[in-house]
Amino acid sequence: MTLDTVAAAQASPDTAQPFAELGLKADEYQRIREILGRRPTSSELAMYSVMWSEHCSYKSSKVHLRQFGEKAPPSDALLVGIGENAGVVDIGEGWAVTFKVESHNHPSYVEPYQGAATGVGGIVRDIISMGARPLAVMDPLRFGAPDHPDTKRVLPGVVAGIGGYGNCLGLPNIGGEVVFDDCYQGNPLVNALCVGAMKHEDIHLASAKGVGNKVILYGARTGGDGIGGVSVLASETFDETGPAKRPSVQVGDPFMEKLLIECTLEVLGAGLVEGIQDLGGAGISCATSELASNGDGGMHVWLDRVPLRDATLSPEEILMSESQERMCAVVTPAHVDDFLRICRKWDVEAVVIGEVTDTGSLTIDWHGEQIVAVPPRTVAHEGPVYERPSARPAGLDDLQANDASRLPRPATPDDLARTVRDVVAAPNVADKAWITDQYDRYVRGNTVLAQPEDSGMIRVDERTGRGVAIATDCNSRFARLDPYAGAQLAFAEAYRNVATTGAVPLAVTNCLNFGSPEDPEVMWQFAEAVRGLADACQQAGTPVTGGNVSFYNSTGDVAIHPTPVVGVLGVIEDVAARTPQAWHTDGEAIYLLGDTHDELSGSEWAHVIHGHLGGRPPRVDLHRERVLAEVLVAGSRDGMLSAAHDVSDGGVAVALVEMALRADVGARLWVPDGLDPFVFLFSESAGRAVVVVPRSEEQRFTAMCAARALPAQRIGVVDSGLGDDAGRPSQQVLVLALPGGEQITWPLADLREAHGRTLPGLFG
Amino acid sequence: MTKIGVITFPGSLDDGDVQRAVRVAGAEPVPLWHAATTIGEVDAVVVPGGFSYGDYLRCGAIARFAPIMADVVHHAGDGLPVLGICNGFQILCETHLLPGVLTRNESLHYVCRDQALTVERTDTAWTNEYETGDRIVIPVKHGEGRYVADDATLDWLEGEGLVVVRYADGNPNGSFRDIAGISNEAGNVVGLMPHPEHAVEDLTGTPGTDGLRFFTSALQSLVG
Amino acid sequence: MARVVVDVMLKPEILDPQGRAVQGALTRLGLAGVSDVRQGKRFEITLDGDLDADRETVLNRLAEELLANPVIEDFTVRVAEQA
Amino acid sequence: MARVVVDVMLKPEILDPQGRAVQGALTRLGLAGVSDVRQGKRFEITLDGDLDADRETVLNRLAEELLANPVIEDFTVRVAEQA
Ligand SMILES: Nc1ncnc2c1ncn2[C@@H]1O[C@H](COP(=O)(O)OP(=O)(O)O)[C@@H](O)[C@H]1O
Ligand SMILES: [Mg+2]
Repeated sequence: MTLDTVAAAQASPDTAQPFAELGLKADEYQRIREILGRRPTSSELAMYSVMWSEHCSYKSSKVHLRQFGEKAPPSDALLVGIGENAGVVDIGEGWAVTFKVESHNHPSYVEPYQGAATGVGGIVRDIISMGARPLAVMDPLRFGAPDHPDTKRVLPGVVAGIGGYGNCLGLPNIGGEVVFDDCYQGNPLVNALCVGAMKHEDIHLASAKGVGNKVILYGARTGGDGIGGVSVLASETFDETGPAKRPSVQVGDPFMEKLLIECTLEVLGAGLVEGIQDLGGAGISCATSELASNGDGGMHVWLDRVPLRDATLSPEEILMSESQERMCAVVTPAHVDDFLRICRKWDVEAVVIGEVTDTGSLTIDWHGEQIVAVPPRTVAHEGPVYERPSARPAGLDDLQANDASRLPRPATPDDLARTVRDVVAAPNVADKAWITDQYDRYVRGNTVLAQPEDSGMIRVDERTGRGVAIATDCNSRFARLDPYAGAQLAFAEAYRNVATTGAVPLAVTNCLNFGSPEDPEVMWQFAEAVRGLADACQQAGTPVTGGNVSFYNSTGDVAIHPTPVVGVLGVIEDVAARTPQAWHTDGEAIYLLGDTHDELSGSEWAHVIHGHLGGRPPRVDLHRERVLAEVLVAGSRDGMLSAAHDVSDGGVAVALVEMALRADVGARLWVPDGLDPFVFLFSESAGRAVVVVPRSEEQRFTAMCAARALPAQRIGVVDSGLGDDAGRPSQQVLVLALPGGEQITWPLADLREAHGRTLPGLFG
Repeated sequence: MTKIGVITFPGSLDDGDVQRAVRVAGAEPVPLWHAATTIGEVDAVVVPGGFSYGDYLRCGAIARFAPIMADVVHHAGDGLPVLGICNGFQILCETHLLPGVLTRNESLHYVCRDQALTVERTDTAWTNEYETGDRIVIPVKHGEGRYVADDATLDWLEGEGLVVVRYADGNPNGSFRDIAGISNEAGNVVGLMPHPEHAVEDLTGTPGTDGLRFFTSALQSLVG
Repeated sequence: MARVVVDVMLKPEILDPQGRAVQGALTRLGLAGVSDVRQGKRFEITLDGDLDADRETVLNRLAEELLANPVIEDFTVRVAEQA
Repeated sequence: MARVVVDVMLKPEILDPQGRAVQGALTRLGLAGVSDVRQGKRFEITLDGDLDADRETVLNRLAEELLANPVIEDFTVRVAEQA
């Protein structure tokens, strides 16, 4: 097979090249020719095509994402901002944490187990490459209809893959989301988040500095994974008998990744590394061009030194392979031997594949012949940028006009009682233990809170108890009704969840899952969501530190609901002060914090009971969210709260049931004055939480709320002895007194059955 | 101070947690590397949980041949207290220090949950601080924890009183006779699927500290 | 009674971490010259009565859809005994 | 070059939950009369050079000690090709 070298490219300017098959537009191809002053070699074409793809270049989203930087609130906490593999946040006492969420949606639809598994693997390597030890993972997931046969294929596979990889890697899974909606039927969303910690002085960046320094590729061998499209370079154009189309699915090896973590932390700890980069999308193309572009600007690579799993791979394929569990490090010549020795200790294959130069050029040789000579910035950072047309969706006015006020509401106490059971049993609200019990939440011994708590909480410093809490959220029905408000509500919910457990919200990551950016209506949704999130972060004082964009999520021509998943990270000085979800102690008072309005459009109730989506989502008040968070954090720190739970999907009804079920303790409840019982139970007004206050703290706590003008309504008392009053001896019950003097009694056993049996009933 | 060795294989995960539990119990943890040929100067050894060598062939099948295991087997014969937890239990079965084998959970799913156990044998090096019949709650987290042995072996285990802990309130994996952990006849070698090291602090892991006495028992047996 | 064996192996170009682990162990334990190991699944299926053409069609379809994942695996179906 | 196939199956008396699950699925998906399914492992081992008597001994030992667990599994070793 003939090798397409730089010399050959110069000599044959008119050779036709399959740029369109590789996803490049004619003008993009033309620009590459202008940059190089000649046609690209097939290897260069491979690199540009993959690095200029939407996924790697952010060409449609860049102009919008800028707002995250421009509107970023001043924050001392931000040590490394947007643009690196992951942002880094100061959490005090010399500790820094890094966290990020990424999507692996399409691979997980094709091969659920491996797609989800490699999604976890990829995000974990992002965290390692900052110099951090990974501490925990989370998995925000979205699937189609729960009873659809394809969901029965996809969901168990995705869950097994996330568990299979994360469990074997030894990272606790401390939270996530599981949402069902028809809009995800042909395009489930598998997002994965990882958080890691390090001391400030251990932060590492992806840059290749120091002329003469060596570039070491280490980890798994390179195979033909994830390069489906590139094979055209080898087969159609340059050699008809070339390799068959390679599979686009990658298989993960969590054991190798575990070795890679330990090995990487050991070489970093020994001070052997100048720059480091993980290999993810676009593999060696991405790692070498980014390292060079961020560093002294030049690099030379001997591509034939890359250890291969499959000797028939062409250089184009090697450049683009997305084989998992590989890393790249820049090491001074004096440290190479020590670096390789540590790799050997961990049974990790490592090879010097290149060298930092000052040529300003990334040059790559294949058996002595030059196949790439490009300015690395043009590959990594100066890709095309599009200002795509956007248009408010045509049907949006009608959708917003069709609000939930016209839906019939439960009228009698019996109807209300049944509706609570039905909502609690709805797949989106139901107990997720069938899924989360497949995840190790204890490994590493620092898990303070994990699912189903409002946020996952990890102790970072064993000596002082300093820790972090993380929550991810997004109600995409709200985002569909109003993407600006929907993104803000997603942020507000995650922010509130973190504060609910007692941590101070500090920083934000996001994974923006949308339809096709070439559809103006999707682009409008995207722009609105980004603007909403950036504004919210500015007002709440929490900067965005990083994230990920996933476009082209649709079933046929129908885009998914806009799904801007937001992750908020908070810090807690001593995890011993954390506020759990369960109430335990008889006589403690139950308060509802915040204002409850008649806000049922887009609610879980409208979705479950009426299959309805329309109207406007609940109002957002970020000032109120801040005050609420302050109260929740102060209440936790000063021992005024024994339990807390944020109010979101399914409203107060769901919050109360979950709190009661957690430790199987009942309560006596009443509807606050002036509120309609149905609205009290099912409204999804934002800015609210249910808290439990010990008797001795009630005065102090209510005074604190009053001083901050935060409404606090006493709505009940924890009571484990109600069963007898209700004629159900020895049973735990929730009893709700209605304004008319009637009351509703729910045995917790019934609620548990309703809440618990849904997922096992569906999946197994 | 009593020294308890904790082996790290490639793919061990709970080694750090066992070291913490050993410290909380008041002993000194000594990290041991799988490639070492001797365990050195330690008073007891824990083979921790995880996925040694990825557990790719069969749980524990490859770790069994690690150089250090020969020395562990040798000293176990001389009465060295050896505790295998989860993957460690699987490894001890593969080395034949303990009979039987751990197979895929009956549900075919990995399971992580807080699990009630009954302590049945309390004259071992690792359970002498419990009372017979104690009910404790510590977590299980495994995909292959279903204890399997032939009837003769099971009868023998029961007859000799070698079942150390049994699942209570539901069997998480389909283990024969609800067996969660067993010992050798001498009581110095114990293996169990649940993780006592994840129940030694109130704040983290399973609520409570029901697992701590596995580690304090070892101290007791070494002093006593 | 028919006995059918379905062998399912990862495609040659797909990473097989299990096979690699076994290869490493075999070599360490003294088997020289092991150049590759692939680990797959073997299903032994016992059927009542003969495997007629209809059932064979169903079986082949299910081998492809259920027992193997054609995205990453190859499979073979083989009638071991027919009685 | 020699290719050796080692098949490892659970002993007949050991319950095979995976096999049972597959049996249920095959039946649900329309294969009539499935009376039993067992799921085991298949190893394809490629060796450089011929499989001489010495290496065959080692291989048989490792099949028994490493690839199978004789407490619950049976195995067969079979040379597929020798070239
Ligand atoms: N939605 C977003 N919000 C903020 N930052 C983003 C977003 N999407 C991507 N980024 C940032 O852009 C950079 C490049 O992203 P990405 O290509 O996903 O990183 P990587 O190369 O590590 O996979 C990262 O720093 C990432 O945090
Ligand atoms: Mg990265």
